Amino acid sequence: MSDTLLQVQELTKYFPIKQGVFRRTVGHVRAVDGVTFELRQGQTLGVVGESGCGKSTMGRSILRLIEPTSGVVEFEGKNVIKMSRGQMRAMRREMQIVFQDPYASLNPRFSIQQTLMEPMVIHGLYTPAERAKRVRELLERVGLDPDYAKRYPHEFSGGQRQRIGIARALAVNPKLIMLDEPVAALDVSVQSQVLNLLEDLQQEYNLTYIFVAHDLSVVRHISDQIMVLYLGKMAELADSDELFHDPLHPYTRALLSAVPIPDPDVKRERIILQGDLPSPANPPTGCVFHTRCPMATDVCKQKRPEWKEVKPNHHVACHLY
Amino acid sequence: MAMVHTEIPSMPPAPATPASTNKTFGQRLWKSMKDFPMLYIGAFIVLLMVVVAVFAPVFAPHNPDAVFSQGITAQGTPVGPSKMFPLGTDGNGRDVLSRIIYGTRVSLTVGIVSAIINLVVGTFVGLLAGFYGKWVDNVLMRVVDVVLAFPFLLLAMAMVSVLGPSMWNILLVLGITGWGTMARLVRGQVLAMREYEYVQAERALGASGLRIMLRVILPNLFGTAVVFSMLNVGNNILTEAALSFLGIGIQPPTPSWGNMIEGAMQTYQYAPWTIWFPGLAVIIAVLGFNLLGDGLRDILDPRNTQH
Amino acid sequence: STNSTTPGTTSTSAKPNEGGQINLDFIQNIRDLDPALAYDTQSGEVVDQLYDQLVTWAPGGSSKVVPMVAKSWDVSKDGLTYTFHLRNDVKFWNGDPVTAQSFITEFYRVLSPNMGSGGAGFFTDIVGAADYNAGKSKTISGLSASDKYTLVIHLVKPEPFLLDALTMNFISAVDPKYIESVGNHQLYAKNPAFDSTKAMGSGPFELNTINPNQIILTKNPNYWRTDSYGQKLPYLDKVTINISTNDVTDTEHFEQGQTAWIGWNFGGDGIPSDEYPTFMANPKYKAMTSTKVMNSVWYVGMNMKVGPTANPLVRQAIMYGINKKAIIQLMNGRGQVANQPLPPGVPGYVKNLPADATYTYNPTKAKQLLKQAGYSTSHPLTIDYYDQNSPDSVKIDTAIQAQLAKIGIKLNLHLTSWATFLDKAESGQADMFWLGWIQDFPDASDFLNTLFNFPAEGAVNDSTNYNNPQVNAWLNDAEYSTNQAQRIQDYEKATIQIMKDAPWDPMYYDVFTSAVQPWVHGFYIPDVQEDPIEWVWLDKSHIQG
Amino acid sequence: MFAYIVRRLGSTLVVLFGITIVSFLLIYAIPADPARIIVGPKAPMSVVIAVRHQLGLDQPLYVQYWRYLVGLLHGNLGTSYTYNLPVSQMILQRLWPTLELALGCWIAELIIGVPLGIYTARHARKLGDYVMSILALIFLAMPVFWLGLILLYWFAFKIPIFPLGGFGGIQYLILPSLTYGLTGAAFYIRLLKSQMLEVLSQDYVRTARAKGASERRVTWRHVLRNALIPVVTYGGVDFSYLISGVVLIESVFSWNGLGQLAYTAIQNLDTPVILGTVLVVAVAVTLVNLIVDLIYGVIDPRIRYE
Amino acid sequence: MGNILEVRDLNINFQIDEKYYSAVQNVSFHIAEGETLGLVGESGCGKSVTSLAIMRLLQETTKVTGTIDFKGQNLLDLTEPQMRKVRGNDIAMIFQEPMTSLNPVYKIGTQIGESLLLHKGMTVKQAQLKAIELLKQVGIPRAEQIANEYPHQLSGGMRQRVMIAIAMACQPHLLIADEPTTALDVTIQAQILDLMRKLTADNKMSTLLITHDLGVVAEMCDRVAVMYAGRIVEEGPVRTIFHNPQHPYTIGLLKSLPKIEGERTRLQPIEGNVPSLRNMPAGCRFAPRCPHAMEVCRTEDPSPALVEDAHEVRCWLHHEARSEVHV
Ligand SMILES: Nc1ncnc2c1ncn2[C@@H]1O[C@H](COP(=O)(O)OP(=O)(O)OP(=O)(O)O)[C@@H](O)[C@H]1O
Ligand SMILES: Nc1ncnc2c1ncn2[C@@H]1O[C@H](COP(=O)(O)OP(=O)(O)OP(=O)(O)O)[C@@H](O)[C@H]1O
Ligand SMILES: [Mg+2]
Ligand SMILES: [Mg+2]
Ligand code: NI
Repeated sequence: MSDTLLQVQELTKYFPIKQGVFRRTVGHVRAVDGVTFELRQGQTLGVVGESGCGKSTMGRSILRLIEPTSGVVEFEGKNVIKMSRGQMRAMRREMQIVFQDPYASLNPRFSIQQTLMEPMVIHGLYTPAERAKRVRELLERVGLDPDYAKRYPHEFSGGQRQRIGIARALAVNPKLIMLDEPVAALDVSVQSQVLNLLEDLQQEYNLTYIFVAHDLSVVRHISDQIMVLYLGKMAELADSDELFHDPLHPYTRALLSAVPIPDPDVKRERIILQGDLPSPANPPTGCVFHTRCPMATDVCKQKRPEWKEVKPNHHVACHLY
Repeated sequence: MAMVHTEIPSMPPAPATPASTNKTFGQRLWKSMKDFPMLYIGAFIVLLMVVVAVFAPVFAPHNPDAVFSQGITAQGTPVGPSKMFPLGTDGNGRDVLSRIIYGTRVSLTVGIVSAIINLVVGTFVGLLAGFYGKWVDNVLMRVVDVVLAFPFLLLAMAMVSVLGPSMWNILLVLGITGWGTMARLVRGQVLAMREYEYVQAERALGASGLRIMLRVILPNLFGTAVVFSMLNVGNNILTEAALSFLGIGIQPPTPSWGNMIEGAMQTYQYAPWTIWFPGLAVIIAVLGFNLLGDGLRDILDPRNTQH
Repeated sequence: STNSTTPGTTSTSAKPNEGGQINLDFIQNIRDLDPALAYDTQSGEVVDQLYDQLVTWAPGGSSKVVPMVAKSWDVSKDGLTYTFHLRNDVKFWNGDPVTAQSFITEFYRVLSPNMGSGGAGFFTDIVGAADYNAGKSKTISGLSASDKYTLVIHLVKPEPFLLDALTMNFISAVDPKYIESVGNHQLYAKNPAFDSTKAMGSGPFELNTINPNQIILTKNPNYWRTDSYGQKLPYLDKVTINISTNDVTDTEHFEQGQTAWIGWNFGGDGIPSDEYPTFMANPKYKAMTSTKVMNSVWYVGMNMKVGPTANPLVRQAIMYGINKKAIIQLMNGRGQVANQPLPPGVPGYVKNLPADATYTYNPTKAKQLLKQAGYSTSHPLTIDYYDQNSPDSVKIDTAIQAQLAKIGIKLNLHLTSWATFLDKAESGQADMFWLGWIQDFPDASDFLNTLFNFPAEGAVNDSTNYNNPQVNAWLNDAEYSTNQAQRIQDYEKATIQIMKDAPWDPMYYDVFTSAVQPWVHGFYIPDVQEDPIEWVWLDKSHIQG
Repeated sequence: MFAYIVRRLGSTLVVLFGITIVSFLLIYAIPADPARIIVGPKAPMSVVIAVRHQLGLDQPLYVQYWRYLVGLLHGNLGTSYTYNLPVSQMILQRLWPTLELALGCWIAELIIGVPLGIYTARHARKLGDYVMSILALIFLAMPVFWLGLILLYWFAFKIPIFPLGGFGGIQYLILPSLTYGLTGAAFYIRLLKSQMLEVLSQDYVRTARAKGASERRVTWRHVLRNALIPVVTYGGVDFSYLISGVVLIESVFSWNGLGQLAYTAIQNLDTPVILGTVLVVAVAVTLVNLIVDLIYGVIDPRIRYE
Repeated sequence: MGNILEVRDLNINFQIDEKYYSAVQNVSFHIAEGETLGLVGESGCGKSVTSLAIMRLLQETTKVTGTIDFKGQNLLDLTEPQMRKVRGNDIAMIFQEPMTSLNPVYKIGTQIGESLLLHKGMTVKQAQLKAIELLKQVGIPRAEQIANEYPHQLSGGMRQRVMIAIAMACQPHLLIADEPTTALDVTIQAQILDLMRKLTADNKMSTLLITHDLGVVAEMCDRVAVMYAGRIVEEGPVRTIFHNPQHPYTIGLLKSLPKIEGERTRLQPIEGNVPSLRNMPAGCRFAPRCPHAMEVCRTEDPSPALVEDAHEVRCWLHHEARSEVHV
């Protein structure tokens, strides 16, 4: 499609495991393994999966905050992975990130004004006077009092801090924002405030989001497309409504059924998975899910399932299809 | 003693800037004094010493180097405390009080300047090692290992006998031997800090490594640096005294508490004041800096400040 | 010739008791038990107990050479040939006899170019010794044994102080067989025979134990020497030497009665200066002490070639500017004001120096001289002053510094380790320095020829670069003359001239103080630096207790 | 674990190599001549030159260093210039006294520090805590040799309870150990106190209380073991520091250990001895650190050596 | 059914700088035998503090008043040794953080066995065997082996199972679970909730389940108490609370949740933030964020009002609607 903003192919990140006298690499943590997707401008891709399945690593690899092991990340047709340092630094104006922990993601020594000016200073945008003006604009935009600019992060609540983090990402007018569990640390009532803000900003600036979370209801709420990761591999990728309506992968199904629903009258059949997530350093053979899959057959133990488009725009990696 | 061991909690990302309350400055000071009495006692001692050092000529009753014929008995022994010599004289017939007062200058200078050298070198090495990692880290940390494994006093002794014992050489020795711990501390913190989300955020904004180091990481090392340095000043004062005791300290006739104790080794049997008073001066000074360092550590520890 | 006060204990003429043991503290580790290498006070003290020499000093603290292993000797008229007749009843501890060869072996060892013996310099006038020492020949033709118990030494030039030199430990009787048996360790090429912890001598005591903390000597039951009562030496059964470097506690040990005496085992001062005043203030302890002016001199050296001291006016100003009495007072009075390089105990000492060779404390005159030399408050004089960094010398250095500051001279003190200091001084680069000279034997040549003869052959002790051809001539004459009166005249002339030229400001002659427990007898302060342990005996009560 | 030890030993070698280079350069820089020191001030120049040649001191620095290194690889630390003994023998003779002294000091620190650390933690912010902490700080500020002299003067001379220094039985060890124990305990008190307070606020302590464990049981079983972990680390650093640091009280208490050996060697420019002691102390320090790290693994099951 | 626990007028005040701050104010609730009471509310509203007060595990300087009747005895009157007999024996507790709630230096078996040693007078051996049995009960495979492992060798889910085993060890009558699944993934959460349901049913235990996940409450609880800023604002049977919430805060909370089913609509957040302990608003603590706030809300504190059977609300809106004020 012509308005494809981001195309990721076979993105892989292995963390080496070093052991022995000479610290030789004896294996790898396969944190992200062959992630492929396409994202159009103005869309939101939700990424879900259990803790440790590689969501953050994927997001950071796309932004090259972590150097990926292999793969292609094309942003507006240019391969980000191949860029030089200088090019990359300029590129960062286009792609921004918002972090999970609103307490750790703001430099405690920078005032809000400094925090928000920092991106402008780095990229040499605007005159100093304009910058101050822009800080006020940004604060207003994310729903904070512009007079707060002189304050320091510890004087704000979690929700307010998360707004500041979002404002910082917006400061350079990016096209893509990677949101790494932006509401996970927030209370329910505040979480919805931030989600609404994100939706409004997306509309206003035609932003593209990659939204990482493990709260399925939140992901469903905000995403156009959802990717389910399991042990660094893609299990399923589909449009949001489609995925919730007709989950194909047994893992997706289990995941969906496990979410407690805030209604005492809704009783659903629950698929309870046995055991824990296997270690990504030593993933099971064949289909990585077969150890916990209620429908596993012999082939699942041996063969890695292919990535199939079972329905239009609905991909899955499972031998059942 | 010349110990380089200073345990310092790694400072958490959030500094403990006391939340602005409606109290007046005086009220807050009083409360803070009640919460951290040690800190203020330490600060008072240090301040007092600085004043004494700066205005030494005003406080000292005599020229510290002057040899008084009344200052020595016919048997060649020092004279005890008297009106003229409030703390007695030393083995050369010089006024102990005046020498202690002037010694403050030396001890403070040695303590502080060498602590600053430790701080700068340690921070620099730790920062580079922690931030760049890989082989830079490897090489620098091996150097730190050498510095830390090197028997410090022997090194100091060897260096001073090479260079001759002058104040600047003592400074140099203390400066180049004492930074290992600081480098390790800083490296550890930088390693942790590198992963902090706000540092990652800075990278995501496209900041260069240098900018991240200087603008983001460095200021956050401040707490560690201050605490380490305060305790280190105390350590270095003790080390200077130790080197003097071993006969390789500050060059006479310049008085330092260390070389006063060394001189007193000759006389303390029959003139105990010659060893008591410089010893007490060292204790008070080191105590002051330790209290200050400990207090700062407490006050910088967010667990101790509620807001 | 000494003004030693008679030690109260030696005057008792009672017959010595045999047996008993004593403890001594040493304030330093001993370096080496090899007589060829033992040149420091501490090592000498022990080596002296283990080995015998050809001749020795008469007991009681005199400077008279008396027979030891050599029962007699003849000197040829020209003073070039010495024939020693050795006793035939002297045996090593292992029973081997002491013969002329025992000494020849030792001469070879001392003079060996591989040995690095500090004693080599005293014996290079033996025929062939210089070549051997330089590695140019394999034998020393001047040494021979005409029979088993007769040793003959031929000299190139007459050496009037040869007998004095032979009293030193260097030429001790060593057992060639033993050396061979323990030899060839090749631990260290410089010493092919011993390592520093082994010994095989014929001396009064045998080596029992040696480690860094302790040395234990036990009586050699077969020792050949006897006292005037015909009683066999030594009297003591055992001597335990504890090495403990803190002299304060060592003195306290003595005060607690645990050690027998404080003597040379405490180094050059005897009673350590940190305890001296309290010690002397207590009548009980004061009664145990005796003192003696030593044949040694402490001085401020002033460089004749390098730095501002090259100007004679500056040197003289310094000499008028230093108050020697005040400095001795700082040393608790343990010194006698010096006015010339030679101590009063050495022949050649000038009793009445002429006025132009005498400098008394006179700051006014000093200032005047400085002004004459072109220095003033606007053009102050700064001199680099070197010394080793030891507590006592620092005290003196600072005192000198303070005194000279009064007449407008600023001293920059450079106090370093002994090694560093020596290097600076010996290379003749120190403008001004503090140093002492302690005799090897009471002969003026040991002072004047070594310290002022330029260029004294191979020696490096003329640290002031003093070079006066006239003085050189007198000194060379005196060194090899057999005419004792002539020699003394030469030395006196040289001394006066040296004082006129003022390369030194002689400060004081050491007064040595020792302290001995009342139950210890037979102890005296000898001229040379070893305590006479073999003459020591104890009260009966102490032998049993 | 094995690989870990091997790797640690490997890095120790690198460190030791670094130390030999530094020491060698330093000693070479000393403007004095060991040969002259060996033969004494009265020997003629020819003897000095001969000795200099004997010792290879007239060779260029890198040749000397290379020779030293080759000797070292053969386990040969050389021979002392002044004492004419194999350096290894001299060091061996003095290694135990120094280790004994260091150990004595260390144990004294622990005996004083650990109980007081527990006491102050249990009585935090009460009078006992304040008094102990202040006392500890005052002792910490004392120059150790100064305290040593004063203790020696009072408890060995004025009131002769202990011997006046020297090396021997346990009674010789008490005063020097006490000297270090008093000055060094403060670190343990502070560290243990802060660690115990820290552990007291941990979730698992709450778990223990929720099980109905008594305050005593909580302190001794749950808190102390965890709080001791960093104390062990510090203890290791401290002990290895003591090995080289006791030189200060070795001279006060006339203790013929490595420190004294090095001190006199430096005065005498006895290069092989200086290098030897520096190396041995460095080896001891790194070994102690390694041992501590291994002990660490015993008391803290979370540590794995990779 | 009798009430196993009855909390009345619980007030908890923390001492900070010699001043007292009220973290929990006039909280009353009860748990019947075999019942599960859900305590929900935002972070910092006082849920954990309430549970710790029941266990009497708050530090000494904290002022706790009111009554906590457990099986008819006021726990606040017990001496410390008496209370110790209750802890872990009659009342057990599970905490939020499975990662840090186990002592890192002791083996799993030892830690489970500890309460058995303390309360059941077992020998170490017996306790060990019982621990293995308990591990099997909480569904841990290879129980014998795991009993000999250390906490760091287990995953989060396993550790939480171990915590449950510890809690179950003495078969307590009341289990207090403070956010037992918050730190876990949904699939693991499902496992743990399943296990807890099974165990409480088997042992006829009463449970105080603290959480901020309304989904968990809906699934697990019989009755719910909603807390806001140190007060219980609404309490009632679970169905009533979800289908007929009366307090504006409860209503807002439910509306602000994104849904996993049904239509995706814009969320309706509660504006503003939770007040902090030091700046509690006067009157109704929710007033500053309440869309219906009236004058009286800002000055006076509403008392609980019974809106229907067993459904209490603490809101001025309901005082006007109904005149009978429940005391
Ligand atoms: N720097 C690293 N070195 C080695 N392994 C790593 C590193 N960073 C992440 N991993 C591993 O990679 C895997 C994926 O981690 P990642 O942080 O991407 O997970 P996540 O899905 O974001 O989890 P969470 O929901 O907990 O944030 C994990 O097993 C993690 O242990
Ligand atoms: N020891 C304490 N000292 C002072 N204040 C405390 C203490 N413990 C808790 N508080 C305060 O009491 C209030 C209630 O805390 P509590 O831990 O009960 O919240 P919570 O509802 O459990 O929150 P969460 O969902 O985050 O666990 C908070 O404002 C908290 O800051
Ligand atoms: Mg993540
Ligand atoms: Mg809680
Ligand atoms: Ni005489």
